[in-house]
Amino acid sequence: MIKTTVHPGPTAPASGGSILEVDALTKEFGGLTAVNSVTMHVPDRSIVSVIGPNGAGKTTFFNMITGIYAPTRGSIKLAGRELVGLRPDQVTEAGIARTFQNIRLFSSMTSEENIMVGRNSRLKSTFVDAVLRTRRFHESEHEAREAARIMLDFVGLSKWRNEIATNLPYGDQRKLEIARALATTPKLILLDEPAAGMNPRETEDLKALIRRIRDELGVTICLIEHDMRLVMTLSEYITVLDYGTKISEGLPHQVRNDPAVMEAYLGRGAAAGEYGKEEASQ
Amino acid sequence: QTTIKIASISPLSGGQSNLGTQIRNGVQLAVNEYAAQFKKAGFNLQLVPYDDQADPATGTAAARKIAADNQILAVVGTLNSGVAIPASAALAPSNLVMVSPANTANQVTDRGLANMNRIVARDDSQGPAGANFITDTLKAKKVYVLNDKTAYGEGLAGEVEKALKAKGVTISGNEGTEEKSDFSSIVAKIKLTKPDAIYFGGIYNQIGVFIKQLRGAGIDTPVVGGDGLDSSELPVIIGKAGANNVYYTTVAAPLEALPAAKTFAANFQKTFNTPAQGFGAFGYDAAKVTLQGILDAARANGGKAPSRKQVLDTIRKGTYKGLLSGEVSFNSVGDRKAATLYVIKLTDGKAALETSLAVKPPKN
Amino acid sequence: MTVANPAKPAVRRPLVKPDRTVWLVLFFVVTSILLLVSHETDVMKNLGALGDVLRNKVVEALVVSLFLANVLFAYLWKAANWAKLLVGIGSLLFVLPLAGQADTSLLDLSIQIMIFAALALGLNIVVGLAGLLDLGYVAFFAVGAYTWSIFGSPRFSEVLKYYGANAGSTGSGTLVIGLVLTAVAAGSMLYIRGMHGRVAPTTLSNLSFLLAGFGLLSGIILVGRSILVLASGSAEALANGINPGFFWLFLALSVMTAALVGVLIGLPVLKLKGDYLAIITLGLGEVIRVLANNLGLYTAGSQGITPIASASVPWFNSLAGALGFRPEQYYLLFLYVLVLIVIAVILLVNVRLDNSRIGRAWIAIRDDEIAAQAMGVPLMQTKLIAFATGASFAGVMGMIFAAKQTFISPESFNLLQSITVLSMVVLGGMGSFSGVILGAAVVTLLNLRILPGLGEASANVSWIPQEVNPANFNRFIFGSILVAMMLLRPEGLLPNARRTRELHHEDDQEDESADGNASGLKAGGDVYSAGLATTKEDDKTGGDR
Amino acid sequence: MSHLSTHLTTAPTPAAAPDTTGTPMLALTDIHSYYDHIHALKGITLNAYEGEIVALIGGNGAGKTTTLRTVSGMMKPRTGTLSYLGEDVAGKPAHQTMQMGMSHVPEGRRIFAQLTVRENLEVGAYTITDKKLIEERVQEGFAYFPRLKERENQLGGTMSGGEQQMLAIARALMVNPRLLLLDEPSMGLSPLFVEAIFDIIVKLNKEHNTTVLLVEQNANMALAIAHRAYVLQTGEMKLSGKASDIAKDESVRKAYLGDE
Amino acid sequence: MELSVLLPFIVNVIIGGLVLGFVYAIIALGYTMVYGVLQLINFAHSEVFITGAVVGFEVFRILQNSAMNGYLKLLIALVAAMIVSGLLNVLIERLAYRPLRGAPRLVPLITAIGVSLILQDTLRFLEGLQGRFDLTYTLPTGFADKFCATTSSCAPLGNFLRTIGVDVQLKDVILVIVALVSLGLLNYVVNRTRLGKAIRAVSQDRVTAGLMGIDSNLMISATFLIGGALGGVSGVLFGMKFGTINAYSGFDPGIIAFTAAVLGGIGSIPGAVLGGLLLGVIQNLIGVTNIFGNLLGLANLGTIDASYSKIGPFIVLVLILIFKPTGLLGKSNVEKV
Ligand SMILES: Nc1ncnc2c1ncn2[C@@H]1O[C@H](COP(=O)(O)OP(=O)(O)OP(=O)(O)O)[C@@H](O)[C@H]1O
Ligand SMILES: Nc1ncnc2c1ncn2[C@@H]1O[C@H](COP(=O)(O)OP(=O)(O)OP(=O)(O)O)[C@@H](O)[C@H]1O
Ligand SMILES: CC(C)C[C@H](N)C(=O)O
Ligand SMILES: [Mg+2]
Ligand SMILES: [Mg+2]
Repeated sequence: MIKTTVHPGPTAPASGGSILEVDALTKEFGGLTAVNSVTMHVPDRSIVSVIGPNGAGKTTFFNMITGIYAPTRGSIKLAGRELVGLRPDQVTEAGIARTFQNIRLFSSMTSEENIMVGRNSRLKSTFVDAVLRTRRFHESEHEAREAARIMLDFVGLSKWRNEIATNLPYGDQRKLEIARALATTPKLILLDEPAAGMNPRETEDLKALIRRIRDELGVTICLIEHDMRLVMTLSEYITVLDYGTKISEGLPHQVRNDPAVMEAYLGRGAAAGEYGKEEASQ
Repeated sequence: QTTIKIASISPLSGGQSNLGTQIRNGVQLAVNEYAAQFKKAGFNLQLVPYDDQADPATGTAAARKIAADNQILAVVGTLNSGVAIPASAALAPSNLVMVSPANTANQVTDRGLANMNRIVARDDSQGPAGANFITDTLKAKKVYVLNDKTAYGEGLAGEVEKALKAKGVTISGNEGTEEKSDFSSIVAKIKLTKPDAIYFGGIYNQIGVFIKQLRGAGIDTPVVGGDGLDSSELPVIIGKAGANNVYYTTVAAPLEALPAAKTFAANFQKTFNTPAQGFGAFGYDAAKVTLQGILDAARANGGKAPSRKQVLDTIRKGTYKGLLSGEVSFNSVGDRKAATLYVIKLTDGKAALETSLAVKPPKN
Repeated sequence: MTVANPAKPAVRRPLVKPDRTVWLVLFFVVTSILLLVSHETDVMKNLGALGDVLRNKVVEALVVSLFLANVLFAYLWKAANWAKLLVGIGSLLFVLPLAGQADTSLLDLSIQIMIFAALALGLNIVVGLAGLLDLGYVAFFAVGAYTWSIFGSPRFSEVLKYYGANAGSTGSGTLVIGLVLTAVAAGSMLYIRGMHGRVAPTTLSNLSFLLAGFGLLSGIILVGRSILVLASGSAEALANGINPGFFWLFLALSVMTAALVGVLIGLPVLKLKGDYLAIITLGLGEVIRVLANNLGLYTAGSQGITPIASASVPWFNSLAGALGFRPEQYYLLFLYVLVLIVIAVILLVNVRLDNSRIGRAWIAIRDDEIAAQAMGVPLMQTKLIAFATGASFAGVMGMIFAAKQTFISPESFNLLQSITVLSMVVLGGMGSFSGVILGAAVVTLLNLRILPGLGEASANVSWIPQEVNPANFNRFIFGSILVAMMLLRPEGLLPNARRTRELHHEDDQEDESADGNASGLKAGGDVYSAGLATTKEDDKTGGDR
Repeated sequence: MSHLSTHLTTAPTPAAAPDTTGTPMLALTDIHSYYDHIHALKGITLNAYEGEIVALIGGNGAGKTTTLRTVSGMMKPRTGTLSYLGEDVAGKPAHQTMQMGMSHVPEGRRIFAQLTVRENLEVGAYTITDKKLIEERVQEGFAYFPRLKERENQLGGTMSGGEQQMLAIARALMVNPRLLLLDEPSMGLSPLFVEAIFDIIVKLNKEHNTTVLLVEQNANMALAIAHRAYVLQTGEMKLSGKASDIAKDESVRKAYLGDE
Repeated sequence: MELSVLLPFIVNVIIGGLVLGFVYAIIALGYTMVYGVLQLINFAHSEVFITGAVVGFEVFRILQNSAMNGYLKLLIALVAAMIVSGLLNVLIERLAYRPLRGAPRLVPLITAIGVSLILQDTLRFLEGLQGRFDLTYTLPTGFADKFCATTSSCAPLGNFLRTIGVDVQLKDVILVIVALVSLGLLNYVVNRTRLGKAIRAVSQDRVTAGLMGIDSNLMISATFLIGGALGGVSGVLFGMKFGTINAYSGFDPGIIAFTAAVLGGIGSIPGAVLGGLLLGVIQNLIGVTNIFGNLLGLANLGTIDASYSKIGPFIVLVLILIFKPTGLLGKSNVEKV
């Protein structure tokens, strides 16, 4: 029998320590310093957010963590292991998965196949197994398909299983990207503006999904968002970037009331203290 | 009326199609001339031309197809030795005779195939002939040897190099080039090394351009080549001004020298609306050899269509007179027994006989 | 209220295929008879007018094509399995060899088709699945061909003679040094690679890896050279090449050499994107050809290598003899059977890889490299596997090609060949196995049968002037057919289902911007232009530094 | 009201409702549009009068983007009539309708990645030939979004998501359009800039009498500045009316505004 | 060998390479233009440019005996070739590529190869009707002479060139001038004009360009017209420089020219020029490596001669692309993630 464990599940112990430790991370593009010596620690099994005005360097920050850009300086440690210098696929193998600000699904594949690719790095079968159709191959295929089924169920996209991914409605494509990322069995998942293009109602659903990822799968979450209602009600900790520099961090209410953040990012409405009403009730 | 066919294999499309078409047309002309004779003998004579695109694989496939058509009794071809070698091997099992109008590489007949014959000289005669001319007539002490990196050109240039070395001539090395347009670096090297003569194993459309650029750079060094230069196009390409001091060896005497050739050239022009060149004449001669051979074999066969084997044997044994290039008979491996190599000289674009010498293949 | 339910799967009329068992068998029988009859000269003589028609070369070419279509129909049509099996096996193992007995060129043609089919299948992995445009694919074909030809021909003894005469100080001592060097270098490389799996590479470690690489290379050269020198004594004994029994070993060797060359070529260039890759592979293809043309000692340069041996299988020969084949046909028949087996294996490998983790990785890379990488697909490794797999198919077929031709020279491996194989892939339908095989069959039939047939049939038709004789217009006709087929069926003859889905978004809607249609509009948030784009060179991915 | 985003409270006030009695500037009647076989618009009827801000709201995949694409000529409706400025423009290619004074900020921004920020703006002004006027407009765009000025010579493709969104909007404003089609202009923008965008829309509408067809997921905000609104669902028009009325509609609030 | 001999030698080799390079450069631009808008390697461009060469040949042939000024003849030849090649290119796009706008990129690539084959045989057929195959240019008098050989006004320059042993023919100088003028014009059109900006916009995103009011089909046609016209110019220059062409002689230089375009960075005009010049020079230098090999006593170098010059460009390409994956002057392909 094949046992498909896609995720350790909520029974895994919460270690309390930081799973991700980013130290003095810097990225320069020519003369432009997009990310300037940012330090950030993400506690295990937490939900944290990175916010900041447009062009503050948030996406660039994610790109460095996932190995897509090479940092100019700085260090990134996942559970103590240095990630700088690793290729994106090695980073994924190490346990970080992500979604993209501009959705990047495999356009000629179905939803199921998209997720199976996400599972790829965890499969054991090799080239030779595939050619000879060994038992290991069949086990791997089964595992990948099982993972796809579980993940589709988890994000509620089962009905789209055999649809070409890019034909899905926008919001569902975002969820599919999340499912694909989860299929890599990450310790940490990075979500870049997951709620963009969703209306308030759909954003509510998303919020619930993100909580379930943490609670049921035990995955740590780090997200970028401009939807303050989502950020303030969901995050346990927030880091604020502006012009590449960390200008503030802390608990949602601390950040919300930080005048620097208000000035640079939140604008007029912030003072009214409307954000995060829900958070209080959580 | 039984139908008898002969086939031609030559490049009819692609960069060498000009020469290939010449061969096909030459053969066609011979077929036209012989049609009446065949008719009298009770045969309906036809030509089936094949295009080998100067590619060995295509040529072999064509040969295998030809072998499958039982009405085809003989093949004229090919243009390129590189194609002739595998094509003749493919024809051999069906005893289908092949007479080559152009292939000079030694290997063509050295393999000893019963079906492979050629009416042109071998490169191991042509090479030394060229070399002798260079040392004896041109009195060159230092020669720059070039080739076109094809089986033919490199093979021929190799023979020349060997012969020259044996005579103690300084050789710059045997340099190959596939370039068809820009020879500036080679011209510069020639200018630098100042050879007394240049030998270029290759075909006129490449060598012509080379000579043009050489002369353009103000270098008048004599250029010598092989049968690949035997084309009325050569002086056209070089241009009047530079077409001096150019020599080549070939088995066909210049067309103007032979009365028969004059009518051939006129007929050719009339039929195909393009002037005949050396390889048209060779194709014509080779076709005549095969057609005469078929007729002889038929006669021996009591007027019935002969078998391929009979044709093959007849041709190898026969003697054919009155061809544009003189008399043809073959030795045991299919080389032309006695060929005359003519050295032709271009002066102001006009080809004239410089010397001639009789050559014999190594075997008899 | 619910969110609108978008993107219902395209409503395609379900194709209820009618059962065509009867038709299939009928078609098989008729075309088989036609094929056999049209190649039986004696029968033809008694057929009168019909014989004349059948003898017409265009008709003949058509008969061959129709006969081969059997296999296609057995694959495509809905029919009873026994009928499919009967037609498939009957055509390929029975009727075709039988016709080949009367007309050897049919065997030649079939082998050539299958060689090209294998090449197309190999290139399909590289181009169709992994999306890497390779315009120098014929290089691997050449590598396979030369691997065998050098040894299976008199060339080998020439090489040995040369080394015998130019031994220099090479001897058994060199062999030892070479072996040690090879072992040490290989060991260090493995060690460094292992380290890199655990800790990030540094400049120093990369340099050491490179150094060890050089060491390995020199070690191998030393070993090779000393072996050649030591073996030079047997030059005379090997005047006709090594024992043909080695054919089987070389079948494996040609696969490996081609795959190795694939990796070696792939390593530096697979980082490049799109058409940069295309032109560089084109160039490397030419490099291999020019090297073959210049390394006269090993390849005989432009003179070409001949004769090239084929395996000798006595029992097969006696079997063929018993079946009425003539001795000169034995080796072609043998190669025919061999090539059938090889292509079956290749097809199997293809299908199995496609439906596997690696196949998915290829397609993922083709669709979106960055996303694929972010999902844990190692880019280089996956591409290299595609390159090496494709190359190995070409390698083994190169060897069979050499054995079939008994003569090879660099001319057979020019750019045009690469382009021809590519056109087979695209014509048949990129990514579709049956498609590319069909593409190979169609293009080969066109080039070797139909176009020449046209030339032959029209050669003696008096009203066609010489200047416009189709025999002179092979390129023109072939080009026109290419263009016409592409315009009529841009998705290929037997498109891959995945591709069709993609293409039909666009295909049904003509052009976008000008006519106001939506073809350029991709669903999803694809912001950037569809250009060649991908990563920035100054921002290489982490591991590339 | 407490659950409403703060945006609503800070939204700029729209101009007084324009005259909606004459012939509309833009009129869609029973429009059907398809992607391949997907029936995306199933008989849409919609009007926009000169000087109006019309909001189009609906869930994911409702057909909002498709509606805009159909209007601008990026895609051809299969049936139905589409008139703009009294002319039948159904099936007219985009480049022609754009020359009639339309401008479209497309979904997904579609910046010219290999052109610089300035070049992107200049291409946006393709239909203008007066060099001075182009320069004026470029400066106007810079004034709206100072970040663009800072990055004048950066390649469009390297800008951050939000920066690209600004560029897309500025680019569409280069021609000072009579009809502006906006597809989720606030997507990816930080809260500060969301406000800025809505300010700009209102300003254009007030000062230049620009007609705006606005698609927004940020429905609260959109409804606050619009004169009228349409609600789309699965390719069909579910509701239409004054924006303020729609904003109060119970079903709309539930489906799109996240009210429980 | 002393320096006094070697120096002019090497200078000549380099000058030869540069002139060759200019020809490559203009051919390359024809590829680059089309590649830019359609991401298509237009394999038919080699025939488009040879068509220009054929037109040039015909013009010179017809005007052979006229007393017309040589430069005027050249101008007529250039203009005629530009018109014919330009229109031919537009026609090809209209008939063979436009219907395939939505198809995967390899489909028009194969079509382009088909078109290329069609054109080869067609050109050969058309010239064959008049009994011609290899077409040899008859240049106006003086063009093939040494530069500044006769004109007294520039005799000092000519003398100087001669004393240092440098061969330059008048036609080479003309070629470089024509090439530079074409390049300058093209650069102006593409980078400075409204048309150029529109073409660049279309090349990146046709749909969005439409939203800016740009008629993308018109722009694509314009691009093919310009690319074809450049092809025409390069054809005439090619014929003039090398003297003889035939219907098939476009293929090889076409490939090298495209390589040059890639080397310089596809889509970049200065890149194509740089690439062309570099490849021209490298091709020539590789052709003479053996001389230096022999001089330095390096036997291995001595075997590298003209037979390798064809692959020299590719090896350089590999080396450069390994270090600069987007070509020498290619804009890095921006894709923000
Ligand atoms: N390749 C690049 N070259 C030059 N500048 C770049 C590049 N990539 C990003 N930038 C710049 O770096 C800054 C940070 O960009 P980033 O995408 O990280 O912003 P962001 O915080 O994600 O913004 P947004 O919220 O708008 O998505 C921006 O100003 C952007 O223009
Ligand atoms: N390029 C496309 N190809 C195929 N189908 C498409 C395409 N674009 C949209 N669709 C489909 O058309 C329908 C309408 O989509 P549209 O993009 O107009 O919705 P929308 O209201 O803009 O949604 P969203 O809020 O997600 O942007 C959906 O079912 C969608 O899946
Ligand atoms: C000169 C040629 C056209 C043919 C040459 N003699 C050969 O054998 O290939
Ligand atoms: Mg971002
Ligand atoms: Mg939308």
